[in-house]
Amino acid sequence: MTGSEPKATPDLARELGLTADEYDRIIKRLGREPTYTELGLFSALWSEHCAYKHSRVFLARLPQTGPHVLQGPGENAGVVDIGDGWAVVFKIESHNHPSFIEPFQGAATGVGGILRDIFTMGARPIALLDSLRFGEPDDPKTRRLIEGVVSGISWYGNCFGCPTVGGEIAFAPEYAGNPLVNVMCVGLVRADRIFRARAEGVGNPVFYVGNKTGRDGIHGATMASSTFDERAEERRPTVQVGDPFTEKLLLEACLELMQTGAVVGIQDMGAAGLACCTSEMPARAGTGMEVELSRVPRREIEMTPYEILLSESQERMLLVVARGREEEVRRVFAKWELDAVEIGQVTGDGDLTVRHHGEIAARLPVKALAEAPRYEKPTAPPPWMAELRAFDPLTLPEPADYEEALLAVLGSPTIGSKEWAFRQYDQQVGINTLVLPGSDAAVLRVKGTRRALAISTDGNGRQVFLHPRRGAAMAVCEAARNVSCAGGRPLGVTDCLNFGSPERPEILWQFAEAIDGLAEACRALDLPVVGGNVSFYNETNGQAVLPTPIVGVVGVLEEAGRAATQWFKGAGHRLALLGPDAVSLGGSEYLWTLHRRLAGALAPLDLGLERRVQSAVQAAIGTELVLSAHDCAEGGLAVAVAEGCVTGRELVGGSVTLPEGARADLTLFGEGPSRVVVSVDPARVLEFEGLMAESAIPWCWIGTTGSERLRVRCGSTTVIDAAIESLEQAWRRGFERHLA
Amino acid sequence: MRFGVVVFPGTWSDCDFHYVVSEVLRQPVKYIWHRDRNLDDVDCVVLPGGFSYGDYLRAGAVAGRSPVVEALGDFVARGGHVLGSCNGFQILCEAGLLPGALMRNECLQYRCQQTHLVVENVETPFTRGLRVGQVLTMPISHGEGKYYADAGALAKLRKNGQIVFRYATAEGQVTRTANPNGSLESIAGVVNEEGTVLGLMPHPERAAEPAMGSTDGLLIFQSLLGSLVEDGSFLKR
Amino acid sequence: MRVRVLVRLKPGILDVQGAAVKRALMGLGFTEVADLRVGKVIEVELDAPTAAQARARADEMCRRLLANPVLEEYTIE
Amino acid sequence: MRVRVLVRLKPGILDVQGAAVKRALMGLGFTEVADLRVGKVIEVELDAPTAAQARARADEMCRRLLANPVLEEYTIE
Ligand SMILES: Nc1ncnc2c1ncn2[C@@H]1O[C@H](COP(=O)(O)OP(=O)(O)O)[C@@H](O)[C@H]1O
Ligand SMILES: [Mg+2]
Repeated sequence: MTGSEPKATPDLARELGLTADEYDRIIKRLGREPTYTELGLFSALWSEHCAYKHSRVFLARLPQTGPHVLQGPGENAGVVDIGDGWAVVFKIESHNHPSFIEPFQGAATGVGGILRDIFTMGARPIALLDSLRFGEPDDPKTRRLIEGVVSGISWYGNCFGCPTVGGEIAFAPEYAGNPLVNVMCVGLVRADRIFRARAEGVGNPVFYVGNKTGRDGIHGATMASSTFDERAEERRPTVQVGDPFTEKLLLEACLELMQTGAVVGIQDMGAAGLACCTSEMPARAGTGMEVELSRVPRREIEMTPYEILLSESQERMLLVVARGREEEVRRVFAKWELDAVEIGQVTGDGDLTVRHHGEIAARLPVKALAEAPRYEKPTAPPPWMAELRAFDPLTLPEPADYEEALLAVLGSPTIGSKEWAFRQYDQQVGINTLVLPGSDAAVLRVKGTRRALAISTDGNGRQVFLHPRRGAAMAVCEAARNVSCAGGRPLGVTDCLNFGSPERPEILWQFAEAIDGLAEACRALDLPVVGGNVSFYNETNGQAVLPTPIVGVVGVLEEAGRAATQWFKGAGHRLALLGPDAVSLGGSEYLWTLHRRLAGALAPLDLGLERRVQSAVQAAIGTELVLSAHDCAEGGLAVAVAEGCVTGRELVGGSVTLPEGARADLTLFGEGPSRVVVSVDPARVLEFEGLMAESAIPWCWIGTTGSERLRVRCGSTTVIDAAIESLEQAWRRGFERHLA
Repeated sequence: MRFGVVVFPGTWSDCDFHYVVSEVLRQPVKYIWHRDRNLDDVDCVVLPGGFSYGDYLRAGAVAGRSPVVEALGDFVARGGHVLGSCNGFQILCEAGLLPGALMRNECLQYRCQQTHLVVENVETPFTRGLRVGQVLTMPISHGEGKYYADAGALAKLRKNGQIVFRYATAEGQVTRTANPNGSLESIAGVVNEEGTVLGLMPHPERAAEPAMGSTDGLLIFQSLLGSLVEDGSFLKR
Repeated sequence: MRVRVLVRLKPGILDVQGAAVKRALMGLGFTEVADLRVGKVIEVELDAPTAAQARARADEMCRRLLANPVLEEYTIE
Repeated sequence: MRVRVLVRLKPGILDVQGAAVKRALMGLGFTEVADLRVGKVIEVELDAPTAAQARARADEMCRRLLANPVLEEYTIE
């Protein structure tokens, strides 16, 4: 069979996505021409997706270590110690392109992939969060995308049995041709029972477990090969289809087997499938591996070695098992009605040897596959940056009616309630979820301890577009601030970097700047980046997405019972605004909603102050001095206060007085970092003031909760006096009205 | 009272029920594998939520024909109690242990949300600690929870008092808008004629601790314990 | 031997999915649609000595698993 | 006029439902099942002057809504 395959040539290499230089490099490294199958291996493992060719040099700038870090980048997911013998495993992944081609299955298999990344580490997944970006929702095509993506996430997560507890959905025209589907997963593991993707121990057997292999998702380049005949149609590579039920069985079987001590190393077959596992696992361990492809369980006939190696069929894993424990593997997987087949063993020769019916289809040093080229391509700031930032939003007319303006911003699809989406997600399975979707961060208890986890994902493409470095730093701050607003102490970060083509200098500049921003903020907040994902080439016809780093932060609360939520808890509570005054309408939701403009400068970011504000909020929540805490993000202070009124189970009004001076739209809707609105029991005002004084942060009282209306004054002028029901309606319908 | 929580391939509320029974109610509990037919050492079998066998074909269809469910017939005949929640309810209907069937939600979407249930019959072991008209708060989480039975079967259910819970407003009003899935007559839970097998779509195990937002789910267990344990621990009516 | 099983909701039962598809088609301008129902088709490849026996087995499959008699009816082709 | 549309997964696409149902049938003793695939049947009642025109419209419905071209293929009967 191998004999009939096409010969490797520079042309074929190019069709498979390798450059002429890369092809030369392969020949030099091997000292010979690669076989067709070998070329396929290189093309997959040296792809941007697997090898991070264009990003690796930049990613190295991120802080990746810290006292709690048990595993940083380099494995399937990062691991952070949370005390009491427990560790939390988390990572975020994108599935943007597949979701655009087939929204339901694309999003579903995105969930499946990130779940596997978590449970290969030995952790039980306890939470999913999804960060989604779409074009404007009044376009019917976008609506279908949203419906498909949300129902795909719902189907996979619900059927598998992991709650979806948070995430975000935002809209901008730049995402119309390239929606973003990023999913984060968090799992729990005993700190001393972490598994890694390493093929240790020469002679240990290698097991293939899980679903059978089909032609799903194989690089389209196979089509170009001359082995294709009249049955080409039948062999066409196909879209990946998810099977959450099999994934659930795979989870239970893997965790059960891990308990026995038989597992030496394990990796999920994600991108580039078997090729990736059989080369990365030995590469990490400094070993080699030999496999016999005819033993791989298949669901289609006449698959070539190339196809078997590169198939991206879902719900599969590769296990390295201690020699002599094979029966245990077979027994556990048989119990869960899954295939588990010994397909090879770990070798000491440093080679990946692939046989098909005994015949060698590929034999390559695993190091060669792992040593993809790294590029540092040129970067250049886009020429339009300066002009865009120079725009002053205050040159636009002031709104005639501020109440209308508030209703419009509160009812914009980006700010409006996302209940339409998350009521389709199981939020509670596992009975850990203390704070459900709808507050700044989700909170999950850790059973058997007093602790809880607070988790949030955030990212604001507009801000990064206008100022990649500061915008990216703000994304870290915002995600961490959300965790702080739930009472959590942020412990670690995972990030998903969604950008256009890195081969364009201005995109790579955005990327490099964003990395520097992430790095600065993470250093200032002592937050190691323990894993993440880069998604380049999010562009269609030269239109790139807004540069969108999504930041996921996990934090810990010492007392689960003290978790805070964002909504007001009743009448008569004092309202305080913590943080700096400086805000800007540049890149704001207000500017977009009312004027359809994306321009202007961002507010300044003081990372030291950010840190102090977050510590103050954590301390206030930890000592139960505040009854609610909500960070000021999109929509500014006015929206933060209005959300305090309308997002809880009971509506609570409020009366707020803000300083005069700036134009009211800037005061109300200006956006800036490091700002939090809290409500305080009047009986504890003195204690609260004491804590604020100690914290050395700017803050002020801004009003009280109560009544059926939200009244906002700037100085002595009443600018908003709205019935809270009308605010609630606007917020509740803001997103949903575009769908059904 | 000894509980057994059944585990099918694809079940996911098993651990939650196990936790509530052992950690909150402090009762003995074990897992029962779906291939087991031996139910001798338990008094109450719980069929938990999840997607048994992926719920492919129809929710609960394949599990409804599994060995453990086949053994439930005898178990019930011997006086055993069965509680099926969510997927467990679907399985009981598919197996014919309860009348009716569960169809796709009328909105054609999955729904995970808090619901209120009004209690209709307090003569069953699962509800004897409750009052008629009492409102319980418990979440649902399902895509196929619309209860259906034909007119004859519904009439019989009504006549026998087999309708135990209906979806209602927080005040106990049975209204169209309080019905989250389009169930006929807002039916959320039914029992067999003897009252020893209860199926309901909501999740009592998710409403069993103050931290989870409601403890009303415990009332079902406490009723059950009161009805079988002679220590008078169950709630006074 | 190949058998085709069609499973449909019984006539009296509201087909919500069918109604939704019909509405969507009307929205796309297919106003001539008078009625629409959605069911399942299950195609089974099975070993059986005769077509009649294959049918008989398929019928048994339907009764035991493939159709829920409370909701559905089936035909074998 | 009545048209029957059958929508099935394209060959090569994993039929998770079919695989699960097949396994379940085997478990119930129907070991003769060699292959099983699950699809949708959509029965449309529509106004059309001729059978050919009804088919043509149904074909358009399939292309615009009833079948997902990335995953599914359809036949009209
Ligand atoms: N933006 C990022 N920030 C930090 N680590 C990253 C980032 N992108 C990728 N990584 C790390 O690089 C490693 C390579 O990712 P890998 O697991 O091969 O890819 P995949 O995302 O397909 O699973 C992983 O450990 C991942 O966490
Ligand atoms: Mg991975």
